[in-house]
Amino acid sequence: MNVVKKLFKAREISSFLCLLAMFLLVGLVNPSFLKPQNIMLCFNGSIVYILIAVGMAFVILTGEIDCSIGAQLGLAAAVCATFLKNEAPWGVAILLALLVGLVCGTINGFGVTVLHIPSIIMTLGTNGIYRGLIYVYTQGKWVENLPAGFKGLAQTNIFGNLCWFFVMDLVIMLLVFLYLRKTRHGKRFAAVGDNEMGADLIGIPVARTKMLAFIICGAFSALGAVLYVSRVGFVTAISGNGYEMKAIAACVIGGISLSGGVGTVAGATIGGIIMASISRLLVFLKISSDYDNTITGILLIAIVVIDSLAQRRSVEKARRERLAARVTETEGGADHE
Amino acid sequence: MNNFGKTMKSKLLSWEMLLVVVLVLEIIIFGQINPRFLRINVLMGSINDFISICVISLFVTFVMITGGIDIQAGSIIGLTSITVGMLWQDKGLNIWVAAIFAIVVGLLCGLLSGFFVAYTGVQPMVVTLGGSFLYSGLALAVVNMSSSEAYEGIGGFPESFMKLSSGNVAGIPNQLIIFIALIIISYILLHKTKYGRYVFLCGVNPSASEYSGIRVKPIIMSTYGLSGMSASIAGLILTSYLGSAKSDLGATYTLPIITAVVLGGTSNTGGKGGVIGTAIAAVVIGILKFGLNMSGMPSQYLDIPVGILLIVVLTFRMTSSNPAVVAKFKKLTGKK
Amino acid sequence: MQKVETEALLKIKDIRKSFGSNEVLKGINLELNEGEVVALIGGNGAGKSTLMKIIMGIYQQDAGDLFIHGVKTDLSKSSLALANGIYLVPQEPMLFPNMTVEENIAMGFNENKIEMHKKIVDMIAHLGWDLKLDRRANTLSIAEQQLVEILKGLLRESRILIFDEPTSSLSFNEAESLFELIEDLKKKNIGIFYITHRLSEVFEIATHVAIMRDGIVSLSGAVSEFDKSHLVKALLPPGSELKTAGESTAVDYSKAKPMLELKDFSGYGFSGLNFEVYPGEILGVAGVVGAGRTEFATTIFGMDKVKGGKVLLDGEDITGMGTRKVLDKGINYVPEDRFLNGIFKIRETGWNISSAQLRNMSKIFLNKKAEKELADKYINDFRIKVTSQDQLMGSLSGGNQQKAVIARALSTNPKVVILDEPTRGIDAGARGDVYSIIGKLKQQGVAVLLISSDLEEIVELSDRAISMYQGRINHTFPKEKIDLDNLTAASFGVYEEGE
Amino acid sequence: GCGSKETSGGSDSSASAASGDEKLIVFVPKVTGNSFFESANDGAQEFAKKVGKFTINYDGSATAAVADQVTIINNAITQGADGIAVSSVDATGLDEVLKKAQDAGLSVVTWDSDVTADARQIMVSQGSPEILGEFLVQLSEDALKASGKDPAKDDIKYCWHYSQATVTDQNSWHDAAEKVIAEKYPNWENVAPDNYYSEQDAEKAISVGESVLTAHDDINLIICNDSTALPGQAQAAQNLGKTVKDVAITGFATPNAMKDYCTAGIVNNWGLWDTGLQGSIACYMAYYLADGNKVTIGDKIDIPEIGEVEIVNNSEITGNDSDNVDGSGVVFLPERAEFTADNMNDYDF
Ligand SMILES: Nc1ncnc2c1ncn2[C@@H]1O[C@H](COP(=O)(O)OP(=O)(O)OP(=O)(O)O)[C@@H](O)[C@H]1O
Ligand SMILES: Nc1ncnc2c1ncn2[C@@H]1O[C@H](COP(=O)(O)OP(=O)(O)OP(=O)(O)O)[C@@H](O)[C@H]1O
Ligand SMILES: [Mg+2]
Ligand SMILES: [Mg+2]
Repeated sequence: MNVVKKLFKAREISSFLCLLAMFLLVGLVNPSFLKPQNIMLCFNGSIVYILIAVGMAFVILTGEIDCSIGAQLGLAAAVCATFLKNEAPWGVAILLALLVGLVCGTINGFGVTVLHIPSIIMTLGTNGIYRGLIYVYTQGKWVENLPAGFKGLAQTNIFGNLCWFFVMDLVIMLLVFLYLRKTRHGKRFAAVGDNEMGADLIGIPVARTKMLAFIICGAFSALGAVLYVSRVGFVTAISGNGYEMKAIAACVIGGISLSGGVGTVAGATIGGIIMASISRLLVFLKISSDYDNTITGILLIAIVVIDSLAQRRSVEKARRERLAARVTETEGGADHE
Repeated sequence: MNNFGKTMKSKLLSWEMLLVVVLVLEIIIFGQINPRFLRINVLMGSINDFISICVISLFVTFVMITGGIDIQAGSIIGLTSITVGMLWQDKGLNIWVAAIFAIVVGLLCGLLSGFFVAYTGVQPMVVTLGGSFLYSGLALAVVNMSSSEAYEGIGGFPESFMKLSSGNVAGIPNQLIIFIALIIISYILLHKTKYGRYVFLCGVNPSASEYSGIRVKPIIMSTYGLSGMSASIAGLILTSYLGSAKSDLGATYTLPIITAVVLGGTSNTGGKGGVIGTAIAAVVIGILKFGLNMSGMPSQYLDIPVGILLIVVLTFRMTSSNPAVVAKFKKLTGKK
Repeated sequence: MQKVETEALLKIKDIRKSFGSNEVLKGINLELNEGEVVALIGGNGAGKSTLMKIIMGIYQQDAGDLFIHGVKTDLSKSSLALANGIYLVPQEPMLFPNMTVEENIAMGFNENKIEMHKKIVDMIAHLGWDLKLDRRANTLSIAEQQLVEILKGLLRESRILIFDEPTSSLSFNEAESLFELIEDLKKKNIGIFYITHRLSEVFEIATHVAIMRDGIVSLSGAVSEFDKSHLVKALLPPGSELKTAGESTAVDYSKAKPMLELKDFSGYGFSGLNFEVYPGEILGVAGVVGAGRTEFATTIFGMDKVKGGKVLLDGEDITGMGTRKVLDKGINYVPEDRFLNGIFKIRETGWNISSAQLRNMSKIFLNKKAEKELADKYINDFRIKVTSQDQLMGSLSGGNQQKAVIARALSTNPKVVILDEPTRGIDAGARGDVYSIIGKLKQQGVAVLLISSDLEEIVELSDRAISMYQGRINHTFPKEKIDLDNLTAASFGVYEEGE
Repeated sequence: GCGSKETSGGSDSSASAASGDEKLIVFVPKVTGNSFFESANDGAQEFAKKVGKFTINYDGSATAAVADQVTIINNAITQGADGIAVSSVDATGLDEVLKKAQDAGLSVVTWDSDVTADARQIMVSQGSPEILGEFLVQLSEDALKASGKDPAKDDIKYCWHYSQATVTDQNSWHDAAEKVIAEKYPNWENVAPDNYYSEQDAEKAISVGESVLTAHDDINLIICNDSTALPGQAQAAQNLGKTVKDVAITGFATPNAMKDYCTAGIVNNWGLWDTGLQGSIACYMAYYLADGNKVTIGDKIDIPEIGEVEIVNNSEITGNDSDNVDGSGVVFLPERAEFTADNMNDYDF
C-alpha cells in the first residue's frame, strides 16, 4: 500500500502518465498510431534523445546546465563518421568519438569548476566553439556513404521491431538509475545540486563531482553521436543542432528540476521519448506541419505548467494538513472548519 | 576596509571600462588588418547588422536581473515582422498603426511567458523555450492568415517605414539613434526608478521582497513583457532594414543576446547587473564578428572566437573577484 | 598516529583570516582537550563561526596552524577534517532541501541503510524529540532543521564536535535534552566547541569558556573562574553598558482602544485566537516551536489564507488583505527566518532598509536623497555597524543584519509591529540595542507583538503575555503574573491557574 | 581532405584583392554545411583555380538566416570584394543590400535562388520553378513506374516532405509541381496538402519519414525536394523494410547521399542539376561583370572550360514581362540530371 502510494508520488510517474496520455489521445484520433510496430518506431526514434537526456540529467542534478551537448554530439559524430568512412575499425571510430565527448566534457567541467564560470555561460561559449570546430573539421561537407554494416547496427532489431540500441539504452539507464539512487557515490550528484555548501560540509568533493558530471555528460553525448551516425547514416555540419534544448526539455518534462537535486534518469528517459515522439504525433494527428512548432511549444508549456502546479498543490496541501494537525480540538466548536 | 562599498562600485565601473578597452582594441586591430574598417560610415553602418541583438539584450538584462532567462526573444522578432507585414498588406492598415499593433503583440507574447514564469513557478528557461517554439509557430499561423505564402515574405513597404533603418539625422544612422534612445530609457528605468529597484530586489530575494510589500509576481512578469516588446521593436527595425517581412527572422539571435547580457556583467543568478554593460558588450560582440568577417574569416567559424572571448573574459572576471585567487596572485607578485 | 596524552586534542595556533580587507581573525590561540566543552562566546561578527569553519575545512586560514594531539594537521578541506574526526553543526542549517530527514542524516555516513535507520530512531527516541523521518527537509521549520543538523552531529562518532549556536531557535526542553546528551559526550572524552549567545548555557554545560573580541581570544579559562557579570563585562566593548528596555510604563487598558484585535481568528496551524493589543503595549507571545505563532503572524500579514474569524486594526476590518494592503494599513512584520524572508544578501544595506518604504518615498523615480536619509537615520539610531550604507548586507554580522531587518519594518511607521524571534542569534550587545529599540517603539505608542522562544525576553519586555499551545491561546498573563515558570508551564500546556 | 586548401585560398584572397591582380568574388550559399551548396563551392573553387583570374571567398550562414546573409554581403562590400554570387534565402530580403553593393561598384549575381530582378545583374538559374516542378513530376512518374504503378491510370496517393514552409525555392517548386499534377493527373491524390517538414534535421527527417509511411500505409509516392529530407525518407523506408516496389520515393539530393539507398533497392531514381557547374558559372559571371564587361539580353558569353552560355530575359523564369529591366538577365544551366542505378556512379558530388 505504502509502496504503491510512494510510487505514485514519484515524479517520473506523472511523466509516464503524460506519455501514456499523449499516445492514447493520438491513438483516439488515428488508431494506426497505436499499432505495436509504430510504438516501437517511436522508441527506436528516441535512442539518441534518451542518451543525451540521461547525460544531461547528471549535469542538471548537480545544479548546472550544459548547453553544448548538441555541438558535442555533432563533433563526436563527425569524427566517428569520418573515421568510419576512411575504413577505420569500428572500435577505433567509436573510441575516438567517446574521446571527443570526454574532452569536450572535461573542458566544460574545467571552466565551471576551476575557472568558476557559470555553467550556462561556459557551455554557451563552448557550444559555439565546438560547432565551429565541426566546420573546421569537415570543411562544412557532409560525411556520407558510411559502411553499410555500421548503419545496419541501428537496424538490427530484437523483439520484433524494437531496435537493440533501445534495449541497450534502457539497460544503461537502469544501471545509471541504480548508481544514482543506491550507491553512496552516485547520490553525491543530487546532493551537490541540492545544497552545495551542505555537501561540502559532509565531505563530498563538490568540484570533483561537478567535473565528473560534465565528463559523463560528454561521454553520453558521444555515445549518442555513435548511435546517431548509425541511425542517420550521414553527418552534416548542423547535426545535433538544437539538441541541447531538447535534452533540457526532456529532463524537465521527466521531472528533473533545473535548480538541481531533484529527479531521476528514468524521468529523463521518459522525457526523451516524449521529445522524440512529438514530431511523429503531429503526423498522425493530421495537423498541418505548419503548426509543428506551435504544438510543440504548447505541449511543452502545458506539461511543465501542469506538473509544476500539481507539485505545488501537493506540497501546499501537505503543509496545510500538517499545520492543521497541530491544532488540537481543546474547546469544542471553536474551530471553523 | 573603509571603502568597501566604493571599491565595489569602482569594480563595476572598471568592468564597463574594461569592455570599452576591449572595444577600442578591436577597432584598432581590425583597422590595422583592413583600413576600410575605420571609415566612419562603415563602422556606423555595421551596427545595422547587430542592432537587434543590442536592442533586445538591453531588456533581457531586466529578465536576467530577476534571476530569469529569456530565450524566446528571437522568435518574437519573426512574429512581429510577419504581423506588421500582414496587417499592412492584407488588412490595409497604416504602416505605423500596424507597427504599434505589432509592438503590442510582442508585449503580449512576453507577458504570456512571464505569466507562466511568475505565477506557476516553472523554470524560466523551460517556459521561454516553449515560448520560442510557440511564437515561431504562431508566426507561421499569421502567414497562413495572410494572402502571401510563407516563403515569399512581404515586401514593398512605404518609404517612411524604410527610413526607419536607412535614414539618418545629421549623419547619425536612425538605428543608432534608436539604440541610444533605448539605452537611455532602459538605463533610467532600471537604475533610476522604483520599478527598476523592485526588479533588482525581486531578483535577489523574492520572498524578502514579498515581506517588503513588493508585488513580486507582476514585476517578474513585466520584465518578460519588456523584453518581448524590445524584441518586437527589433523586429520592426529588421523588417525595415531588410525591406521584407518574414516569419523566421531573428531565429538565430538567442545565443548572442544571452552572451551580450552576461558579458555585460549581469549575473545569471539575478540581482546584479546593468544595462550600460550590456549595451557595450553587445557592441563588442557585434564589432568582433564584423571585424573578423571583414578580415576574411568565414561566418561559420565566427562562433569560435566569440566563444573564446566569452570564456576568457569571464575567466578574468570570475578569478579577479575570487578572493582566494586574488590573494594568491598578490602573494606571487608581492614576492617577486 | 601515535597518541600523546600530554598534548591537547586540538591546538589552534596563531590562526589568521581576512575577507578582502576585513581582517576577521588576528591570531587566534586556543586549546581543546578531551572531555572538555569550550564555550566560545563573543559579539556578532567576532569571528566565531569563521574560526570553526576553518577547523572544519570550509574556509582556509591565511596563516597559522592546527595541531591534533600535537601533530600539525592539514584541515584545508572538509573531507580532511572529517577524516580527522571533526564535525561542525553549522549555525545556519545546511540541509539538502529535497531529501527526507532520514536521507539527510544518512548522507555522508558509511553504515548500511538498516543499521543507520535504527541508529537514527534510537537517537531521536533518546532525545525525545518530535521529528518525522520521512518529511522532506524543505518542509521543515527553521527549528526543525536545526534539530536535524544537531542529530547529524550527534550520530557522527567524532573526536571533536562543534556546535555553532545549536539552540538559537530551539525551545527549552529540546535544548535541555541536547544538554543531557552533551554531558554523555563529555564522558566519552569527546572534545566540544560550543558557540552561544546565551550566557546561562555557558554555566550549564561548558567546562571552559573563551571570549572572542576584535579578532583575538580576549579571555579564556575554566568556567569556574568566572561569573555571569564577569563575562558580560568582557563581552561588551570597553566603556559601554548593557541596555535594557527601561522601566515600562503601565498601560491603562480600561479606557484604551485596542490597536489590533483578533476575533476567533483561525488559519492553518492555529485556531480560534482572541486577543487585543493596545497602543504602547508590548504583548509577549510565548510558546514552544510549532505552537503556531509564526503562522498566525504571517496570516495576519497576508501571507497565508484565513480560515475564519476577524482581524481588526484600529477598529477597521483587515481580514484577508494582501501583504501590501496590510502594510499600507499600518502593520509590519519582522520575519523569523532572516535568510529566507528578511535580507537581500547581495545588495546594499541601504537598499535593504528602504525596501518596504520605497513606494511611499517615490512615485516613479527613486528619491535617492530621501532613501539615503532614511537608511542613515536607522543606521545611526540602531547603531548598525557598517562601513557605509553601500556595504553589502551579506557581509554584515548576524546581529547587524537583524537590526537592518527591524529597521526596514519600522521604516513604514507602522501602528502595529510583529516581531518574530527578533533576537535570534544575535549577541548580548545587539540584543540590548534591539531591546532599546522595542522600548522606543513603546514610547511612541506603537503596539508591539513580541513572539519569542526565549522566554526570558518575554519576561523582561512584556506588559502582558499570552501563551500558545498547539495552535490555540491557552493562557493570558497580566504583567504581574509573567515569570519564567508560568510561561514555561503554559507553553507546555501544563499551567494551572492560581499556581 | 582537400578542403583546407580552399579556406586558405579564401583568406589569402583578401590580400590579393588589395593588390589588384585578381578579382575577389564572395560566393554566398543559402546555408553552409549542406551538401548541395558545399558541392557547388567545390566545383566553383576548382574552376577558379583552373581559370585563375579570380579567387572565391565562400561565406555563408550556418542557419539560413536572411539577416546573416545581409551581414555577409555588407561585409563583402566593406571588405572590398569585386563581386558577389549569392543564393538568396529570401525572395526580397536581400534587395536593399544588393542594390547597395551595386552602387558600391560590385557585380551582383544570384544563383540557385533569386531576388527581385532589378537588385541583381545576372541570375544563374537551374530552371524556372515551372521547369523544376515539371522535373519533379517527371521523377515521380519514373519512380511510380519502377514501383509497378501506372501514373496515368492508377489511383496514386502521394505527399510532400521537405525542409520547411518558409524556404523560397522548395516551396515554389512544390507549387509549380502541384499545378502540373492537378492538370495532368486528376487520379493523383495528395494525402497531406499541408506537406511534411523536417527542418533540415536528419534525424527528424527519419522520424517524420517513418511516421508518414505508417500513418499512410497505402501511400504510393513521397516527393522529397530537399537534400536532407530525401535520404531521411529513404532511411525511414529502409527501417520499415519498404522498397521500391512498395512506395516510390524521389526528389532532389546529391548522388552521393543516395547511392546506398539506390543500391539497396529503396530508391529508384532522383534528380539534381550539376551544382558545381552552377557555382562555377555564377562565379565566372560575377567575375566577368566585375571585370568591367557589360551584358545585354541575347549576348552569348564563352566561359573557359565550360562553353557558351546565353543571356535571356528575366521573364523566362518569372513569367512576368515587367521584370525585364536593363542590365539584368538570366543564364540557364544546360541540363538537369536524373540519377538511377545506371548512371549514379558517373557523378561524385
Ligand atoms: N564569506 C564571507 N565573506 C566575507 N566576509 C565574511 C564571510 N564570512 C564571514 N565574514 C565576516 O567575518 C566576520 C566574522 O563572521 P562570523 O560569521 O565568523 O561571526 P560570528 O562570530 O560567528 O558572529 P555571529 O555571532 O553573528 O554568528 C564578520 O564581519 C563577517 O561579516
Ligand atoms: N511546508 C513548509 N513550507 C514552507 N515553510 C514552512 C513549511 N512548514 C513550516 N514552514 C514555516 O516554518 C516556520 C515556523 O515553523 P515552526 O515549526 O517554527 O512553527 P511556528 O508556529 O512558527 O512555531 P513558533 O510558535 O515557534 O513560532 C514558519 O515560517 C512556517 O511558515
Ligand atoms: Mg556565527
Ligand atoms: Mg516561529
